[in-house]
Amino acid sequence: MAKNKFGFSIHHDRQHNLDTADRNLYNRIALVEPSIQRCIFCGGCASTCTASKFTDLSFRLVSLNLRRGYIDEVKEMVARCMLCGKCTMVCPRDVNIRHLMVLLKKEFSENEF
Amino acid sequence: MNFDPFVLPFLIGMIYLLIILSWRYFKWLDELKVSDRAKFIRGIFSLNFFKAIRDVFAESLFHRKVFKVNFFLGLMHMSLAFFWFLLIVVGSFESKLFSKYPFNAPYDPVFFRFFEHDFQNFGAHGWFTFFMDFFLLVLLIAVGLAVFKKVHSSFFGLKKATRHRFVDRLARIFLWLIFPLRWLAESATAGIHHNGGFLTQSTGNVMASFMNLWYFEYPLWWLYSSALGAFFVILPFSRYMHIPTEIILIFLRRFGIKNDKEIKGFANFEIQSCSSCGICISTCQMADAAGMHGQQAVYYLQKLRFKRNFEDPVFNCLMCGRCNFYCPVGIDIAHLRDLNRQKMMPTLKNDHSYLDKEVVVQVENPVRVVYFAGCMSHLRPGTTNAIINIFEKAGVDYVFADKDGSVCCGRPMSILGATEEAQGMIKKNTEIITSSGAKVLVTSCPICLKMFRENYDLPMHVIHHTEFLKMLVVTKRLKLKKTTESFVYHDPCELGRGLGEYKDARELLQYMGNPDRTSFKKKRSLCCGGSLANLRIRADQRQKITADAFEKLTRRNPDYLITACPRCEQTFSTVADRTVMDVAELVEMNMID
Amino acid sequence: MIELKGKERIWEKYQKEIPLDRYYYARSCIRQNFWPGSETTFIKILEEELGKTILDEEHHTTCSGIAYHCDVIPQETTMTIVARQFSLMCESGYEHFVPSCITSFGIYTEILETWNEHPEVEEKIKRMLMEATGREFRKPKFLVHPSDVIYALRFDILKKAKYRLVNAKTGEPLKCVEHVGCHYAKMFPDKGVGGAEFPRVLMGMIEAWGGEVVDYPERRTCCGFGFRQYMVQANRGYSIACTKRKFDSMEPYKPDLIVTNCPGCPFFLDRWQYVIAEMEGKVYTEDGYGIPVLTYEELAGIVLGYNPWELGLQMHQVSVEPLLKKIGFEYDPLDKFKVGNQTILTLPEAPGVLKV
Amino acid sequence: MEETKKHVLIVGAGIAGLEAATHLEELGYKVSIIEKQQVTGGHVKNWFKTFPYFDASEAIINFAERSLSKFDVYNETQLTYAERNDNGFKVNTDKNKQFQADAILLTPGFKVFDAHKKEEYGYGIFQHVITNADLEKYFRNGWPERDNKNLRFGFIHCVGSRDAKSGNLYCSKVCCATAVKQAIEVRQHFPDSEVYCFYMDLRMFGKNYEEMFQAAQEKHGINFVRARLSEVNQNFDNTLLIKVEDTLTSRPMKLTLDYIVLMSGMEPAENAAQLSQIFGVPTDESGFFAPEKYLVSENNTVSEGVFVAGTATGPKTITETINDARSAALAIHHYLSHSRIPTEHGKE
Amino acid sequence: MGELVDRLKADVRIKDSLHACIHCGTCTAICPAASFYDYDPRELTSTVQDIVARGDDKRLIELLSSNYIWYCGECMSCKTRCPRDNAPGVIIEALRALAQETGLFAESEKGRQQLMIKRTLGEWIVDYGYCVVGDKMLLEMFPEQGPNWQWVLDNIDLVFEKQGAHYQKEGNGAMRKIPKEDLDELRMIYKVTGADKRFKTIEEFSKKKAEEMGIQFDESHDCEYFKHVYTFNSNNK
Repeated sequence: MAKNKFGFSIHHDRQHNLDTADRNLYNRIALVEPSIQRCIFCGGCASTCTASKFTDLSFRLVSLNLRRGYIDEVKEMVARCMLCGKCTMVCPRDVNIRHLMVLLKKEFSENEF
Repeated sequence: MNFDPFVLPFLIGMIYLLIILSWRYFKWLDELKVSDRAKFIRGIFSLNFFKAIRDVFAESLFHRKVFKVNFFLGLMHMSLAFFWFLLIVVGSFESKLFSKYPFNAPYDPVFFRFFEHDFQNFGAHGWFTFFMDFFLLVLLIAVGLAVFKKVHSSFFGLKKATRHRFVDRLARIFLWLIFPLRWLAESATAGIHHNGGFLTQSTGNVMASFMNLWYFEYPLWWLYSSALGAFFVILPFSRYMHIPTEIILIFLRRFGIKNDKEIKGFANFEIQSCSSCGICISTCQMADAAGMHGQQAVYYLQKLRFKRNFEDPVFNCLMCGRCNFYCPVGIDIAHLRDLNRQKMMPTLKNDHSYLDKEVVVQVENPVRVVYFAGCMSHLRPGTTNAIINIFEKAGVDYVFADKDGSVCCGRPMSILGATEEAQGMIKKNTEIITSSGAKVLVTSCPICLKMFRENYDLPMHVIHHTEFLKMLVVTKRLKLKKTTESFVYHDPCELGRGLGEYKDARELLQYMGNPDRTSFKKKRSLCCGGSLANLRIRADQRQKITADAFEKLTRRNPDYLITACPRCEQTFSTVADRTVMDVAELVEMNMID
Repeated sequence: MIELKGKERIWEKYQKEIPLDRYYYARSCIRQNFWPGSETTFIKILEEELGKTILDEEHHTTCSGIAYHCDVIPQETTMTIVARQFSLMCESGYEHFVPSCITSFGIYTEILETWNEHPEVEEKIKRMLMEATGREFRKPKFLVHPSDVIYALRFDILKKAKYRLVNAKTGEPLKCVEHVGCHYAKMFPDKGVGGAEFPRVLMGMIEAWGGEVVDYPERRTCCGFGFRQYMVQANRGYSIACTKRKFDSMEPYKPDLIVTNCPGCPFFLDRWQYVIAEMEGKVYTEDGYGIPVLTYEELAGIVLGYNPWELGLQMHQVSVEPLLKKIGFEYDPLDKFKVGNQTILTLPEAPGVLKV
Repeated sequence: MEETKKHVLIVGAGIAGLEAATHLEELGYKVSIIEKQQVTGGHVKNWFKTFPYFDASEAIINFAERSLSKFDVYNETQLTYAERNDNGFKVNTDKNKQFQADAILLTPGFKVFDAHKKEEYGYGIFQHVITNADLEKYFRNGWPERDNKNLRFGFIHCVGSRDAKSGNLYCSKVCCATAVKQAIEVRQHFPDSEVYCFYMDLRMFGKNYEEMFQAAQEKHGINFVRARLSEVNQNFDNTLLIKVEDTLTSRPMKLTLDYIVLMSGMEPAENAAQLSQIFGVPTDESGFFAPEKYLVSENNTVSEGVFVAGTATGPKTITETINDARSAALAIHHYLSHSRIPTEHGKE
Repeated sequence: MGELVDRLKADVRIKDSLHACIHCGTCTAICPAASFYDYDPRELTSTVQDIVARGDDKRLIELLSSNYIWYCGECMSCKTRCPRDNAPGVIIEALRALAQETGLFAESEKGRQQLMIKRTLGEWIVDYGYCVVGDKMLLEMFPEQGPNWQWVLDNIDLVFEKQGAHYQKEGNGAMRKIPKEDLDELRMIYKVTGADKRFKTIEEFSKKKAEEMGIQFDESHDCEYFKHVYTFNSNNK
């Protein structure tokens, strides 16, 4: 934010606008791995996550941010996943989280297919 | 020399086949890396050459391995292969002995009866006609079996027969035609010239009794020759390519040539050696328990052969290695799958930089043993606690490396084909583990163990806790009592077929009692369904596999199902109707001072 | 499409008793500084037009509400200052307290509520006031905001009206945006005419005087004062962002004017239009003048045909002339920046973007 | 014979009243029902389908009315007066119809929360803000207009429930399942539509409710957002703009909708207070009838001979209501055959 | 343990405005601060509720030392909506009061701004009788006032006179001079009700902080620290 003669600049609006949210990635992913639709955001994945012991990684948030179109947040988190698969083992809704993580990692990797 | 235009189809077909084969084999051999080619040359002039020949008899002709799976299946394959072989060998002797010409054409043994009618002056001939007819009879029975198998595959121990492609079906028709046609052609000749044996002569007489064989004999020989020719022409493009290829493969194996980093050279021999027998289908739990089809080895190799899209069979696989074990040709399918996984998986965008920032490496005074539980073990605190208690009791000088959370060993990533991306984790873990200064690394997770052994370079013994606990008992640092409960032991894929570790767990268990007998042990053990290797399988399909495996393992109704892998433990406990536990837990229960 | 009967159903629920005479007036910190004309006009309308008695005495002070909501002074301090105001009211024999400011109105309401909830607090304040000033007080019989009063008297004003909120050329009613101060009814919905969700107080005036109210999505949103959020330069980005959200939301309705009943709101709705124009070159009207922002007294004054420059419209940064022209108001443009002995003063410097 | 029959008067001919009547009649009692509406069946009659099996509400009604002919129903009748005498109760109605009853069963049912009270939701102000009850009407009688292209629906849970501002602190229990049911129906009715459910907690407590919820997510692609509606506004183009917090990402959120469906909760029936006053049956702080003893004796009341059943004692599902009615019938039977279920003050 | 929390609980505003939160977010949905700052009144409420329930002084101190309690604009829109009758905006008032009494306000960038507010309208009240003193709101400090305001300031008494205000005059009316006795009463009220005490604490801890931060500090309005807290915004970079 650049300063100006008034000594302040107009704050950015955090309010999320679901009308303009980009849901394409979510839809694309849900097509390949429909189980993501079953997510109830319980956070079991995040609490068991091996990586979350050391860094911010929560599939629960990935799942939400995908739906809300916060792709950058998703990108950041997904990159931290080590694919150990514990999350998938504890998911009460049998969401194939590990597959979703791989799909997303692929999405964000240079050579997609 | 004998000649008649009807031999042409056969002759052309055979020449054509020989050219194709030699061209292909030369190309594939040429693809071998220099060292392997050297092995090849050396091999030819070594004892291995003869061992190979023995193998060829055992496998390609007698189909030893197939007999293991099912007697009738073995019998069928053996009769077809071995007796055809005899027909050819004995046939050529016969033609050598009785040909009226000095020069003996390659098709002589095949059409011998057509050219030679008149053997009065040779006594021994009766024996030949007898044997040749006998071989033919066996072959006809074998073809009969094959046709029968088509309708009743279960009778041959195959739950589901392979779905063949058109070329293969066509080739099979020609193959099945060859022997009946030979029979008819020879019988026709015998009907006229009385040169047949117990089979051909009698059929010939019957035929003569109601038809004018002069009209039929010649066309029949044409048909016979054409069937052969057609079969030869189609062979290189059909699964029957395995007949010649497997022989070369056996030699290469004997010469110690293995698969390389890429799918070429040796891999081609393996791929083409698959007879599509379909044994891998019924031994694949995905097909057997979960009713999934199209991903099994036979289809993967089929797709590889015919350059179809093989993405699904590559990734939609538990990589349990059962098909490897059961494959009669001994093709290393898991490896062929892995090669493509590594090739097809794009570089995954990872950011594991936090590992260096966040994970603290405690450099305390060095210990003898470093214990690495592994991510999965943290889902089974029962197991890790047991290990720690045992260590304490036995006074082991140890450090619990991943007490406050593990860094993934990297196998879950590498098994998907992203080995490179796991480097960060490998580096970090190496740092953590070596910082302990220990002589021995004990892990509870076979998945980690495999990774540590194959992708890490650790300056210490890397063993599974079963081995370590056994050692504690052997060296009397730990005493165990017999347990009153009955139990069955499940070999985890990664530990068993993956690393060949079968004995330690068993010896350890022996101190506490005898595991129930089960036919699903060691190399025959089942996958629990929890495999990390398959991302595509649905949760409900996994469930089926797990439930099925659990049912099979607990048929003798043991009190416990014992295993040595936290992942198996976790997976089984989701369907278990009885206690599932790790060997370590049982040991903890039965420790005495 | 909006169903009016739905709103009426709600308004019936919030019928507030408004005394029609004998008001004790308390001036507003902000308004007397920035809109002195409005306060003057309020008194003028009541006394001259409608013959009411309203006491505007010298001893009362701020209610300290802004300082209270900037959290620099303790609640007790504010309560005691408010108690002092009440005591002044009692001294002068009045019972209807009319604070010019919405923040004050909120403060008084909140304090009276708290005292009802917790009599011990009232007792404490009684003691404190006594200790500090030797004063005693009684709570007012009625606490109403001037906008309540004008609302209650809107039709009496209409009787004397010279102008309507109607486009003189087309005869179309003017599109008016009403902005009701947050502290008017949001804290205690039943204390405001029409409640918190669809306040009637300004709407009633607009409709009575011929205008048409536009209901836009961000109608309820705060003007962005946020007390400390404006007072401290470092925080003003919040204040202006808030106001901008309102303007972006009302823009498609092409409003002719904005009416407010709060001291701060007209200030921010006026000044931030200027700043947004300076910062982003954005003006919210096609004519480039911006949307005129009025207090309800100024609006009433215009309707009654008062001299706009005595109403203090020249103190606005956004010019009101386009609005006056629309309703066909006859005024002397030269008088705008004249005062006292009619000497022409230096004109204010023109802003960078907004037309004047 | 007729004379010797004991007489039970039931107030309210919803499914509770009807079900109880059916059983009491079978047990050999003379049964009369007074109903203030023109028709029997209560609220269920206004519904289209029921959760979680999507059975038509007609089926429920037909079941509840299976022996309607066997007892007297007085429609459009309101109880105005009752007094206790030696042989039970003397009851009078606005139609001046007199009853002499041995026992009284109160099944006045519930009242759908008046969504107008939630002013910020704009019910009655914005045309396309409707309630769950309105939606059922739409399903039954067809939609007012035919603009079914890519409509966006928002279902708002907990309207008038769990809300101090509307004076109801309790959970109305059935709205969550109803919302999910209606959301699915909407998706089936408008295949191009996009449906959002704004919930605070999804109380899928019953058998097959959770399964229905999962189907809503997976099969019908319904979006569930954990949020409570804060306010509704109308956009320039007359679509509706809602403001909520996306509580799971802790961010304010706005969304444009074409229809907003308010899941109005259950409140005590209008005449509950009057009845409680007439028969001396106390009510709890929410205005529902207070039973003689919670958990163990919910059909008896402290007022001897007066029984309660159905949603008059608190929100209930159809299943619960029907079961409750049956147990009430049994309680009355015990009472009239002088063998009451022993209760706290029975022991005394 | 919990004696700071007890002080918070003693505040009547906490008694009235803090009840069990159901995390519905109706407050955050319409909270301007939640949109324009990284702030969430719902989370604030439940945090405070938690702190109060556990008597967790440590967390309370953390909270009071943070920017988090200074984002709210006290528009009180939240109070209208809450289904549990909470009022995050009012809770904030109690927290800010405590933060200043304990001096913890000086620990956060936004909290430190209190000095500027104290030295302006805090003092104006007793000096002039009103929170806002127009002729002190010069364009240097309030540039958004715009050219018209500059014009007003240049001709202040005439302009006000035209609008019937009595700028700095005896007697009643807008902008009048407040009689000394009334100002004295206000001063006494400040003294009795603890405003003076709070002002002292604000000055005292600001001074300490200024030294800590190595920024020049004195009683005047143009000392470095005053300017710093008035203008510094770490997000405006």
